[in-house]
Amino acid sequence: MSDMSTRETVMPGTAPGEDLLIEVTGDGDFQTADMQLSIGPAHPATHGVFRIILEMDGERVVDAHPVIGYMHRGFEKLAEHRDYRQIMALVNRHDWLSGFSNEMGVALAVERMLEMEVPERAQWIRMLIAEWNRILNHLMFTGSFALELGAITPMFYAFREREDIQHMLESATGGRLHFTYNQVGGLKIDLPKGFLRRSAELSAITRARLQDYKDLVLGSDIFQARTVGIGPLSTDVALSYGVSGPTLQATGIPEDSRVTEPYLKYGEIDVPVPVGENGDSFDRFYCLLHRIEASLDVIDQIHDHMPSGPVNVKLPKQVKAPEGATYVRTENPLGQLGYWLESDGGRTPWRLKMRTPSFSNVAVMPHLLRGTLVPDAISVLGSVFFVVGDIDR
Amino acid sequence: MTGHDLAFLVVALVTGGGALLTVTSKNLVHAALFLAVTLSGIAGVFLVLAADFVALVQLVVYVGAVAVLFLFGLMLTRAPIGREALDNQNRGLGIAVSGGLFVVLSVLVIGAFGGTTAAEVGGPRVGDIGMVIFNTWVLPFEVLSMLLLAALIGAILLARRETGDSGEEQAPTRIDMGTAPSMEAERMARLEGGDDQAELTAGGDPGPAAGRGEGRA
Amino acid sequence: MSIAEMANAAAGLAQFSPAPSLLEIGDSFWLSAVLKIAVVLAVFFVVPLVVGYMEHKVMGHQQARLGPMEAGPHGSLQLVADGIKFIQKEDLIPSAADKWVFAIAPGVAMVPAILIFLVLPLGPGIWGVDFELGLFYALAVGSVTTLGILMGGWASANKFSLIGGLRAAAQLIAYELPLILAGIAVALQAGTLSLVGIVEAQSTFFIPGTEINLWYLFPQILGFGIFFIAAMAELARPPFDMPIADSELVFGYMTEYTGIKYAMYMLTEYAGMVSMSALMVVLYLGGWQLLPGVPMPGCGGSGNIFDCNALGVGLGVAVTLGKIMLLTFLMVWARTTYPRLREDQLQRFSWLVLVPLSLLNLAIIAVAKGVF
Amino acid sequence: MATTSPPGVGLLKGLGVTIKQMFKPAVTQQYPHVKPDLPPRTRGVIALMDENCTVCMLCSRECPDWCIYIDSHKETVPPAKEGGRARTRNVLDRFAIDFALCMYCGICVEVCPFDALFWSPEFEYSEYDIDKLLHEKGKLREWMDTVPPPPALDEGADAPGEVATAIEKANQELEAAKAKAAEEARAKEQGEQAPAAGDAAAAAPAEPEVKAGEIDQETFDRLIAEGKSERIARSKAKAAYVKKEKQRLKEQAEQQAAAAPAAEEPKVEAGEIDQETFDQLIAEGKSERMARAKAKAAYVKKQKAKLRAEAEQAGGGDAVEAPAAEGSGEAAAGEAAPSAAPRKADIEVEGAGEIDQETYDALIASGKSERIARSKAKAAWVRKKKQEQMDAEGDA
Repeated sequence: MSDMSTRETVMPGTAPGEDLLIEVTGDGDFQTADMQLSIGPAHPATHGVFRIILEMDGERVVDAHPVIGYMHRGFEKLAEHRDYRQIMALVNRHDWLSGFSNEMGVALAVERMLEMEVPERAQWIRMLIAEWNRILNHLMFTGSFALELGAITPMFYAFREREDIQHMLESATGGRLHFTYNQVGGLKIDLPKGFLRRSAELSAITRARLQDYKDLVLGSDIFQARTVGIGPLSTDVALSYGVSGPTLQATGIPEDSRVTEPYLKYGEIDVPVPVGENGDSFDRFYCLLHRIEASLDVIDQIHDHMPSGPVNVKLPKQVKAPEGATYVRTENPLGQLGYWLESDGGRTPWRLKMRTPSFSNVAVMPHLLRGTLVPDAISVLGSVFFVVGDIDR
Repeated sequence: MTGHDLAFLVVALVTGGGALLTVTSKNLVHAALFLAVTLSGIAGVFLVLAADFVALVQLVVYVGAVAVLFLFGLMLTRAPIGREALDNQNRGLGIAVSGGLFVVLSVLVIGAFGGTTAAEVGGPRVGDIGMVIFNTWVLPFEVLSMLLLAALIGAILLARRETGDSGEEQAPTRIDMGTAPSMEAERMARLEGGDDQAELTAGGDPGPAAGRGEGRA
Repeated sequence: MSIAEMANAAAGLAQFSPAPSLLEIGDSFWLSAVLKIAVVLAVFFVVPLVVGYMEHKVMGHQQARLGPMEAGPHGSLQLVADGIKFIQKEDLIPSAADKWVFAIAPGVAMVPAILIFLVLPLGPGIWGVDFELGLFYALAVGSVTTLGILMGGWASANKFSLIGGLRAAAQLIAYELPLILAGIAVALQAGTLSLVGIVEAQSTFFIPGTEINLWYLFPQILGFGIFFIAAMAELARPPFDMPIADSELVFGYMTEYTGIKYAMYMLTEYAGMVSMSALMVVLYLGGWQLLPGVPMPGCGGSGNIFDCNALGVGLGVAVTLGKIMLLTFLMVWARTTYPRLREDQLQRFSWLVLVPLSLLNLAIIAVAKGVF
Repeated sequence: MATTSPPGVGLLKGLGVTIKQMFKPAVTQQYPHVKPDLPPRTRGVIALMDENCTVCMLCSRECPDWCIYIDSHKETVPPAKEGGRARTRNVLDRFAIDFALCMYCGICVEVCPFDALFWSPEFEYSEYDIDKLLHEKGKLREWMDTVPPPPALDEGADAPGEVATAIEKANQELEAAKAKAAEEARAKEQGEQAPAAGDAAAAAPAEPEVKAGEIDQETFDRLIAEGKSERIARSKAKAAYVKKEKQRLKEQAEQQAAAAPAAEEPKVEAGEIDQETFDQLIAEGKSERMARAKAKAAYVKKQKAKLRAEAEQAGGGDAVEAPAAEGSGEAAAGEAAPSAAPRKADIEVEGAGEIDQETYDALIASGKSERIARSKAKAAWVRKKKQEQMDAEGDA
């Protein structure tokens, strides 16, 4: 077997001409060559076209190489050829689970450049819908993370809740995923009658049902066995990779743009920020689930503050951001979303750069995956929350 | 020729054919699978001879466990699996030894039981076996179980040591994929020293390492 | 436990006289053989479908949905429709696969699953064979299924399949031990390995000082728990479904299988649920007996559970099937509720918890048997 | 972080959750049997009220993925009064939305200034054939029946613009009516007759004049009787009114035409082909079908030009505007004639990296950022080069 001690394997790399050369040297008959396991681009655990190549020794992950770009759609370039109204319909599609928050970021950027006064009511409604959007997003990940660990039921419960919330949001915005409800200077149209009552009702219902997830998932001994201590992320590493959102909060720091750099009217209300301790899979999920509760708290406060009045300002026929640039950061469901908007005064942006939370969260993945087993790799993959469209844009 | 004889003939043919294919098959996994067929065939022979308890023991121990472990071992280790040619220079010696063994065993068995039919012998009842094991042969039985226990503990120990200090035993793995120098340095640091490794599993479950050992044992 | 006691207990196994099966037709060997095969196959193909339908519906309602509703009334023919679909599907064999092994693997997995049904007593007189070594036979034959799974996993030429196959094999080997140890405790108490004999023994196991009989569930509740968990692990049912963990291994050893071969694997899994549940019914739940201490209507006195008329036989079969449904319901319930464990956690659970507990259970039963 | 309950309790709680749910009603909607109850604002399908469409092309231009196709031609409407000017108006020939391309952003509905486009929550129009997702005018018009009335707004909302205006107007009218009633009452008091003041207010005479937005009462009543919603009935009645009005105008026009045949519109007989063009195209190797279509178009164009010239020579009133688009026959043939003159876009300019220093300096001086100035200056340079080249070619 001496001829087996050195072996070279060529595997297709991330780009043409960049094949990975894997050379394994070893002695002894039981030395096994590392195996490459390609999780994705079409794999049940990646919910999207995301690929991660695992180099494995048995079931242990030696190294991991995320391969992104399967869903690249050129959003940033497209945005340079769309006017601001069209951009609203465009940006709610890169992270399709946070459509409203995305549109809002662009609207805020343009408004900031125009130094436009947005009506109070519009700001509060934006917050209300953004929080519901956050809950929708987090419910989705609550279900999908449990599903990746093998529990099928939370997914269905999450969809039951999502269905109610989506129906409510549809009554106001007309959309279930791509709301396209924002416009520069406010919202397209005011809420329909009864929306706020339904919102208060759903807030109570969702809060009551959260206990089910705590009993079924968070408190389950098997769930804890699968997540506690898995893929721990330290605050330093998280910050150096630009990780944000629940993944960062799980490491123990209460960083949340709504609190640290309030936009809209977040400064006037109390936003609870749950934090974890070890930054492991369990803490990430813990933060996710408690962020739903925090959002419900915020929603209840918004109901108490909701003023009356107009929801938009009269716009010129063609909205043109004045020349200059601005950077707007918002706390998207998955973390910090930033839009760098540079305008030359025309009807389209000169440049719209997106800083998306999923990209940073995925970047830290190899660091977390080294040394784990395949099932733990799935636990990490499911708890570092990302949307593939948000990575690739 | 009775139905009994016919059944024996069929089972014997399957067994013999399986054995022949086991040694002639060029694919290791196929050979192991043919071995499983042979062992099942032997269970069939026992059944035909009305030794149902032994037949079932044959099935559970050899087919259910030994053959599976064979395959398990073949798939886990880097044995030449697949369509690689499998051949051996000691073919002649092998034929001679197995032929000799066959002759000796045949002579012994015919000498001991020649002339008696299966019906005359009758299958041993489970109760009888139990009586014999726990009365006459109780000492060898206990000694044997001690031996098995020792083997079990030894296997676990071996498996644990293999993964216990993997930092030293693991052969250096060099992966050239044109990554940035810093990444490369980080990787090398991780592979050479145990520090990063320790950090990765710090506070984590020490289980995976031990668990895998058990899985292999 | 002294050696003499063990010998006595073993001697108890020798007093065996097979009970007659109602499926015997006169003295004709071939006719009754055909009838038995027909009954066994009918049970093999129908009961797993009923269990599968139950799983669909229970899972549906536990997940706030309805489950299948279109094929047949309330979707009751869904699995039949699925079966027809599987037959129509193209039978794909991956080009790199070992075609021969790939093709026969599902059969190797399924045949033992059918063979187990031969010894399962479904009602008074309703069984294929009352085998002296029934329990041992069932466990021994069941272990061969591993081979079929391993073959399928290896022959698919797919990394996910191979890992799945290896996990399945490791899991089956690890859980064979607690399963057999728990079963042996029952055999020890009953004094026989015959499944019919064990049912009979439970009809004559009385609470000391009374005339009320008990099932072995009560003295061996620990053994029942061990057997139940080990059976779920052996069947790779969630939360022990690592061999087919879809989020990790796509579909484990079944990844490359399509059409009828895939259907055979699925049928094996459901038949396994039924046969394992039936074994538990026999070992711990008193077989076809209605309730502890309640004589069967349609049967002779409480002492004799074989002398039944048509009502008794029908009721007996219904009771057995009902108990099987109850146990499979528990398995489905666990499936909807729990995430899956990790392979090494499962192994540790087996070797560090279940095996010592089953040994403890065996010791308790042996001592109790010696004392009473 | 992990909860510190004794082992096994978490597992039992989980079992409790699922078993409790089992006895609660399921939330599944048996879709084809039970239709979902969608809110009125749902973006399901776009409906077209074609009577309202003025072919302003705003929707088509604003559509981010260009899935709206509009064809139209101009018609001259004879002067309403004798001696007035004849007007031209756009007539919608084709309005189609390709729902295979549509991304349901709603911009077209939002920008339509004449309330011709509406959202309907209807969603069941999937097809096996992607071509069938191209909904033409007729189909889009049918969706109008499914457009629900807009929902009432939240209590805290400002009233929408038109409602606010209407309320104001109503208040004014009410004031006027009150004043009038009071006056009449005073007058009638004097005449010793005292009918109720309210009656007088209510009995305001119906306006004899025809207004836009008027409805055809007959149609309205019929539709209401058929059980249609008031909104639909109203919209259809409006449409019916417009149609009737059109009919009336047309009849008027025909009468006038009969009275003065000289004023007839230049009309071209369809179906004939321009032989010259046809031969030429055939010689070029085009298919007969294509050639025929193009030749037809050429014929129509020629004839129109001729007629127009004649009309102009005759000096009869206003010149008829040339149709904006090429002949409809040519558009159907699917190929635009390549224009002979080089267009700016066609000119290739070498050395795209250079900048126009003059522009650059000017921009920097005006306080622009360097980045923007550079990019603008680049564009200016390219523009200049192109202009130069075009000039050069023109000279040649």
